[in-house]
Amino acid sequence: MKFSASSLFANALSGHKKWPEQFPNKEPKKRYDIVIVGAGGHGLGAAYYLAKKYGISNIAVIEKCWLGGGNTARNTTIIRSNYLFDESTAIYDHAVDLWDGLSQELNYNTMFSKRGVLMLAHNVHDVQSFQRHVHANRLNGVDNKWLSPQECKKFLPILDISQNRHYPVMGGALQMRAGTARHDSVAWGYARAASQLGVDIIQNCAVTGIRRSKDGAVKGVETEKGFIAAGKIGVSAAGHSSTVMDMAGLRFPLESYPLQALVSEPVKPVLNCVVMSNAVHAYISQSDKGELVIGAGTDQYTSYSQRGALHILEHTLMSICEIFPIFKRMRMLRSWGGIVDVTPDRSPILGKTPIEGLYVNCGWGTGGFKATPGAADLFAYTIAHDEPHKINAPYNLDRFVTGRLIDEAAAAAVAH
Amino acid sequence: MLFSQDINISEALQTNALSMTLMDEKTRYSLRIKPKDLAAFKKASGLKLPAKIGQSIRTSAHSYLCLGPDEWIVITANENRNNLREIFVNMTAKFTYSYVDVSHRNIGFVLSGEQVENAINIGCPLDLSLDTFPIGKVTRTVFENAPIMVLRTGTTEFQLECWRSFAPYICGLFDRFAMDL
Amino acid sequence: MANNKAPYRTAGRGNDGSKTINFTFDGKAYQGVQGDTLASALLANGVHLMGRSFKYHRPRGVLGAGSEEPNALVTLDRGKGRVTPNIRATVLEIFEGLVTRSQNAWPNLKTDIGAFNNIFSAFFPAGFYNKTFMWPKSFWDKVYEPIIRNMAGLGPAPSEPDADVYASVYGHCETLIVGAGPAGIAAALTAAKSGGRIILVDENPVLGGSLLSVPNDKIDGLEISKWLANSIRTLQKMRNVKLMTRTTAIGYYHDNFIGLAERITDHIPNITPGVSREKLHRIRAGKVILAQGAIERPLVFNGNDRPGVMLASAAQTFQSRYGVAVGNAAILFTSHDSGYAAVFDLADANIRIPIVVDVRDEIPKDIRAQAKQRGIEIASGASISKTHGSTRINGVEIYSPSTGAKRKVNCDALLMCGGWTPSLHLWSHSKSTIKWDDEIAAYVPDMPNENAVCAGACNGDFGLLAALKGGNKAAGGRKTYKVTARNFGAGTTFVSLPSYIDTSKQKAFVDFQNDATQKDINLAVREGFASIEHVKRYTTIGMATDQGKTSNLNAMQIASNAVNKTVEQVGLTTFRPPYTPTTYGTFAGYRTGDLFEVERKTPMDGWAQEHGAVYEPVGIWRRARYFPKPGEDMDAAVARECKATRDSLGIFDASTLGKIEVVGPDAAKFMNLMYTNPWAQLGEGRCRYGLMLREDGYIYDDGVVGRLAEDRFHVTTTTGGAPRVFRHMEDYLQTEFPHLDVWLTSTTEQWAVIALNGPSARKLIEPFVENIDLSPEKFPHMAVREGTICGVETRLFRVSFSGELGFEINVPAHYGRAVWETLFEAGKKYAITPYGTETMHVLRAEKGFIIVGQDTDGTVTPGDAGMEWAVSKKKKDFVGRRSLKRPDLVASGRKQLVGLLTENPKTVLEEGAQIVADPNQSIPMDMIGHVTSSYWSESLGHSIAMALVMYGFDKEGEDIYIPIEGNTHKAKIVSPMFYDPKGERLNVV
Amino acid sequence: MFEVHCPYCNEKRPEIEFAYAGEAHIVRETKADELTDQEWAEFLFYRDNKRGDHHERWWHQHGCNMFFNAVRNTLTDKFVMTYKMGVKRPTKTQIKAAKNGK
Repeated sequence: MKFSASSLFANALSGHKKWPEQFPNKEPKKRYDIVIVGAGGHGLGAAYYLAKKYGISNIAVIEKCWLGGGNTARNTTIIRSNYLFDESTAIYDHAVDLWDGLSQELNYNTMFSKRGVLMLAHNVHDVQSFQRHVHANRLNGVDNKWLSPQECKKFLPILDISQNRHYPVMGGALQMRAGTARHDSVAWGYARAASQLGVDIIQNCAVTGIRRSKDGAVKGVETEKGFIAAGKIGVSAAGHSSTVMDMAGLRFPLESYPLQALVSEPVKPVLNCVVMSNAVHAYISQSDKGELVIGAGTDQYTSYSQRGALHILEHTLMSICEIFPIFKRMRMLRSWGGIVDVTPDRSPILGKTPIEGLYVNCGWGTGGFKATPGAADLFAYTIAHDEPHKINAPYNLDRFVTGRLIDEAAAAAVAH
Repeated sequence: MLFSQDINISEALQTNALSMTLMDEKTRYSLRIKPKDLAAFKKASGLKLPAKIGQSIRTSAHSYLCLGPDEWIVITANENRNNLREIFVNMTAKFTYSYVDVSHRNIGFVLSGEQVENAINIGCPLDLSLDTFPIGKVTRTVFENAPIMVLRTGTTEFQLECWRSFAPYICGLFDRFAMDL
Repeated sequence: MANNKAPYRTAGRGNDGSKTINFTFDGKAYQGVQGDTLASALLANGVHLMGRSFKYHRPRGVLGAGSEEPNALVTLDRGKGRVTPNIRATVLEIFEGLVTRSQNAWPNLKTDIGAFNNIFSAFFPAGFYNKTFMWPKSFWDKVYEPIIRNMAGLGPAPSEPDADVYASVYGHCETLIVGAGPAGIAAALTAAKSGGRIILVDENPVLGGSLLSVPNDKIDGLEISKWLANSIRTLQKMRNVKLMTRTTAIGYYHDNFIGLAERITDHIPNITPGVSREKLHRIRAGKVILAQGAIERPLVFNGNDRPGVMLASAAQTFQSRYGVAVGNAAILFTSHDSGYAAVFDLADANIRIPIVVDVRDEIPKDIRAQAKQRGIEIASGASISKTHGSTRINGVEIYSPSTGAKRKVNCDALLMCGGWTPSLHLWSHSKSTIKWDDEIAAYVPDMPNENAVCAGACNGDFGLLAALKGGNKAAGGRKTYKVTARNFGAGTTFVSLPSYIDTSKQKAFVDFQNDATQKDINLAVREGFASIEHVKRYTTIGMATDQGKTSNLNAMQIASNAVNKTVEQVGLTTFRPPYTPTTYGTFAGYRTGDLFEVERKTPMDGWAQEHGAVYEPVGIWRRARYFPKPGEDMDAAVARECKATRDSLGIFDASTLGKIEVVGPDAAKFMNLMYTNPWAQLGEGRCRYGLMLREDGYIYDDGVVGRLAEDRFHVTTTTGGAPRVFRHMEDYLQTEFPHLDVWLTSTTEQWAVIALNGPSARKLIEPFVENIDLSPEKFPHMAVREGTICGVETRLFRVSFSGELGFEINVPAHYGRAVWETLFEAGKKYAITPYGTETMHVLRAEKGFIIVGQDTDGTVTPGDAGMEWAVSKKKKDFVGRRSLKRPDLVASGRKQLVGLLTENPKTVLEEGAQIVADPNQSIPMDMIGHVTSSYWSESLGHSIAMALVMYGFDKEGEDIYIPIEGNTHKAKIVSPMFYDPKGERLNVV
Repeated sequence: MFEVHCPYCNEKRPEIEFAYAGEAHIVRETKADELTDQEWAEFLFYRDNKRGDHHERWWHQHGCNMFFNAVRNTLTDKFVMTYKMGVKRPTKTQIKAAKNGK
């Protein structure tokens, strides 16, 4: 059933009893053309684009828990593409292009809200670094504008721009086409659209092994529900990517860290954009429900426990209070932890692996959500063509050997 | 030349519940000696270096604080400075070791009063009860965002040292604590 | 019976009826008594309508009597900077002059326009927003989302900086007991005897928990109130016991680390300025006893949300503890024996109980007898199919499924009891496991992950005796208690209560605040959201400010019924900290404002401030950026400072540079491994510029290194880099090179560093220096000597970061300012000029010296920076050496550091501006580099810039373009050595 | 904030005194010239990222200043054992023994 005003109206009159399942939970078939491991936004999206663009619908998306329950469900939903390097801009801006229209494409409102992302500069080095971004973005055709402190204040009236503070606002970079989306809806929308195209979504079915033929190519996956044969396997397992690659005998340049996020109680609208501050280590937005959504820093050690530490929350909230003293009286309602997989250059690995038929999309660190449609589309391309698209070609494993890293963080090196 | 630590301790920190005083100019040396050489070094130098991390020894002349497996701080009054340095220079021929003058790196405080444990615990996560942190125990640790060194000198008295630029922050935290008393 | 003005006031155990408190709600004045919450005080005045729900704006009254409350949320106004939204009326202690307002209603609570949502609620079922607002596309940004956002939120957002301050502290104990009800108190009494440190915390203002709400029966022969008072007195007397009220255990973290949020001033009428409002206690406990009790479960039926409908236990608490009758005629709707205890108490307080509706067919005999004794009618095997009333319930429709009979009974309160849910929040935070208990139809603790144990109701052990015994046992005791109290009894769970009305037409609320109903859950399941986490997210159940304390278990049971699975198969959503909403201020504690972060200042910082310095933050240091004279802007000040330095003499505070003393016989070997340069041949008393790489081959840090003795190096680092360089060195020394006899000591703060630059530098210091021969022959450029200056010992470096004759005078930090002032006074005859980091940057750029982190970032190799000369070709190993040979690091086309001269000499390029070869290319343009440093050079009379450009070294003399918005600048690639390329000025005599 | 047993101080100390220093027992080849680019990349960047018992380094930065090794379970975050730098990588048997309290 297509979602529309009239279908909603008709269903309202009939007690909402006729809505079909959005994404039937299937039992696995014996064999698929392609198995995607991990039913987050990236994995479901890849299945959708494979079916939609390449007509391959004999696909299973296999999920250890419930679909959309990993980092898709745990992030702070920020979307932006104002990166420095051409490679980064290309991949994230491709995603933003797809975000813009995704609701219509999927017939599912993903609530992409272009309310702007404002990155605050608090010292001379920030100013230099952000202006470098602004210039590079402009020449790459990505919107990102430098604002003076007064312009920042005009855009975001609750900002305190007095200069006698420990971290004065010395300006900001504003990307207006950036913003947030409703994270759950992205997973559900892709799941529904992929299901409608014949993709099987198999939840509560952990992958326990990757079976390979004598010549080394993949044959399929071992799962809790038995062996599932597949000609190609795409791994899109976020924090658990190392574990899955290990099943194929591959060691990877990845480490998985705990990352926490939190929301406040809902209050009336007060924050009209996403605000990020690297110097103070804070990022914050307000959801359509009225909750302040805040991302915390990672814990220092690797972990799969999804249990972050109290002192990380303390630091995060004192940082928020430093930027927005008016929020000191706000109350934290809920905090939770996720697992982020991080590469040495904090850019993703999206492409082929040394094993024939095995493809990987991992290492997004804290940037995975914003890339969802772009990464999914490029992953589908790579699996379908058995070679990367030119946008994701630089995001190969080989870069760690050659040294051709895409290191945004290093480029923003802290100075002097 | 004018010696200035550039620190003011507020009146709020001069009560019976919590009193904070600034230590005057001291000589401090950081010593690094291989554990296997310790006994011989002590004998040759006459310095009373404790062997175990966390221990301190106070003699009439010096305070000896063991901070790491091969690391000590010796604190002494300025009048002993030259004698101490002479000992170090003399030991150079006999031992492979390191001594570095860190006299001005640190600012020292004496904190005392019935609230002293609570005061330090506003920023320091260590258990400072007498059982786990007896008199004479010393350690580096943290005080919120500042690295510090804590030495217990009495039931309700501690010596606290930090790098000089961290001192105003630490005093500020104690100041805020005093307002809650 | 003190307060005659409040019509529903009776005698309560937990308040002081003799003291009247005046307060307002929505502008209207009321009176309560000391000990009241806002909820109990309003109820005493007959006010049930306290709030509006989130989505449909339905009128709501209190559901509970404690922190689980989802409905009665108000805004507390304590003046400017002290307006707090979303306060639960059931935990807000009233005080004289309290001002409160309802929220999420307009124009007022009684007549709320937003309630039209309720009328059209059929069009806004769970998840409706996924299905609509998509057409036309442009309407989302312009129309739909703004409307949705305008309806967001409950209470008002803060608009003023918080007027309060907060505190934080660490603490330790052997036993932490959470919850001071019967189990917690029994545990504390027992544990206290062990002698270890005991902390007993409770979120309420008074200790006692359920003991305050139940009838005054007897424990060990004493009335409960007396037993409680005695117990508290005993605990108060014990030095090892700390009792904490108004303190919520908010989260349970690794290794028995518990966060406690203490509310200190919220109940006090007059706040002393400077006293903390709330305090975060970060407690490390040896053992944790969780005695958090249980929360009564509402029943899910049509119309279960009208004001006046509440949990039976809440009515009992209002009656016994607060002395407030929740109505004149209260009906009980129950599926559990414990509900009877509440109505019996109410009946005993002369409240009329028109009827008890019990869903069960079988009701225990003793309960029937007790009801009969009180003249209470019981309708068993019956249900409530409707409730009547608008802003207050005025009757119910009782439905008998066996006969189909319906009858209306009037009432002004409806109590509901659907069994009990043990509070497993903290237990679950600790990653301890839970298991389903069919008998009580709830989850109970299973395997601990920390040294923790649950006691009493939160362990599934209900009733007073079980709680006391459980608490005692948890603390290692074996005591038995004699208790005369009603049996707690048992109950049944009804997932779907009998009704003749189609469920799709019912308004049977599961999550009251978020207006999520039974039919929403069914819809979610129908649409394929089978996992309980999906149901939660789709319906938003459990995501309101109460975090599902009263709704999660009902939701899970309804969902499991809908998908035809056991509740265990459906699972439970994860409990997330904090237990109740906690202010950001509490988490920040003392660390706000000036105490947010350390601001490191140099010994000469005060002098700079007195001389009008403008500062900039560098790392966590603050450094003087420039010293403007009256009327000067930064450009003018910097031009003057540069000129003065080149003309005669500038003085600069370089104290923030990191310093590490590297000592030991293997010091040179170690330096050889850590830096790219060769160190073995560096003579004593000589200096060298050192370049440090990461293992991946990129530039990490740099600085001048002086060799003081064969076995002693004085290493300097960048200001921000000092901590990471120290760690980097210690890491390699301890992990990779432990065989080397060398030790590292940080001496950053031991030395104040005064940099003197300019032709007059030597002349200035000569009179003050002893034991050092300053003649150019004896003390050449790049040399270091130890001696005294102004009578203070010094490490005197002859180095220059400006291209002028320069000295860096290291003196013990606490003499820094005095030496500086002495030199400054004496320097007046040379027109000595203080300068800051900005001038320092210009002077070095004129010489083509790099700043690590500005002209290089983490992607630049020594080769890229034109510093191959600093990389030893002979050394077999140093950190980063192998990586420099990686294919991409030796590939052509890397960006290389060059100088730029703009076509228009007056144009100062923007740092960070991008460089292109073809200015006419359309966007996206091919960027070949960027400007790293750019300044006006007063000495040269034109602008200068440094840039990283692809093939830069080969392009010297070529033109490149810098497109700035609306303008494109042309520049020529040149050597970055702009000023005095031969370095003659270093040797001014 | 968990507690870490420092094998030098021989005490449990709060996590914030320590800095995590990455996976342990990654040997830095002194004759790095003989390694292929791939081998060097594996030394630099490739990690076990173990789910379960993980060998890792910690630095008691705000304590005794020593680096040491640890086995920590990354599923529970619980330390199994810590040991001084230079001590051999513990065997599975030793790890098991440590889990059972020696």
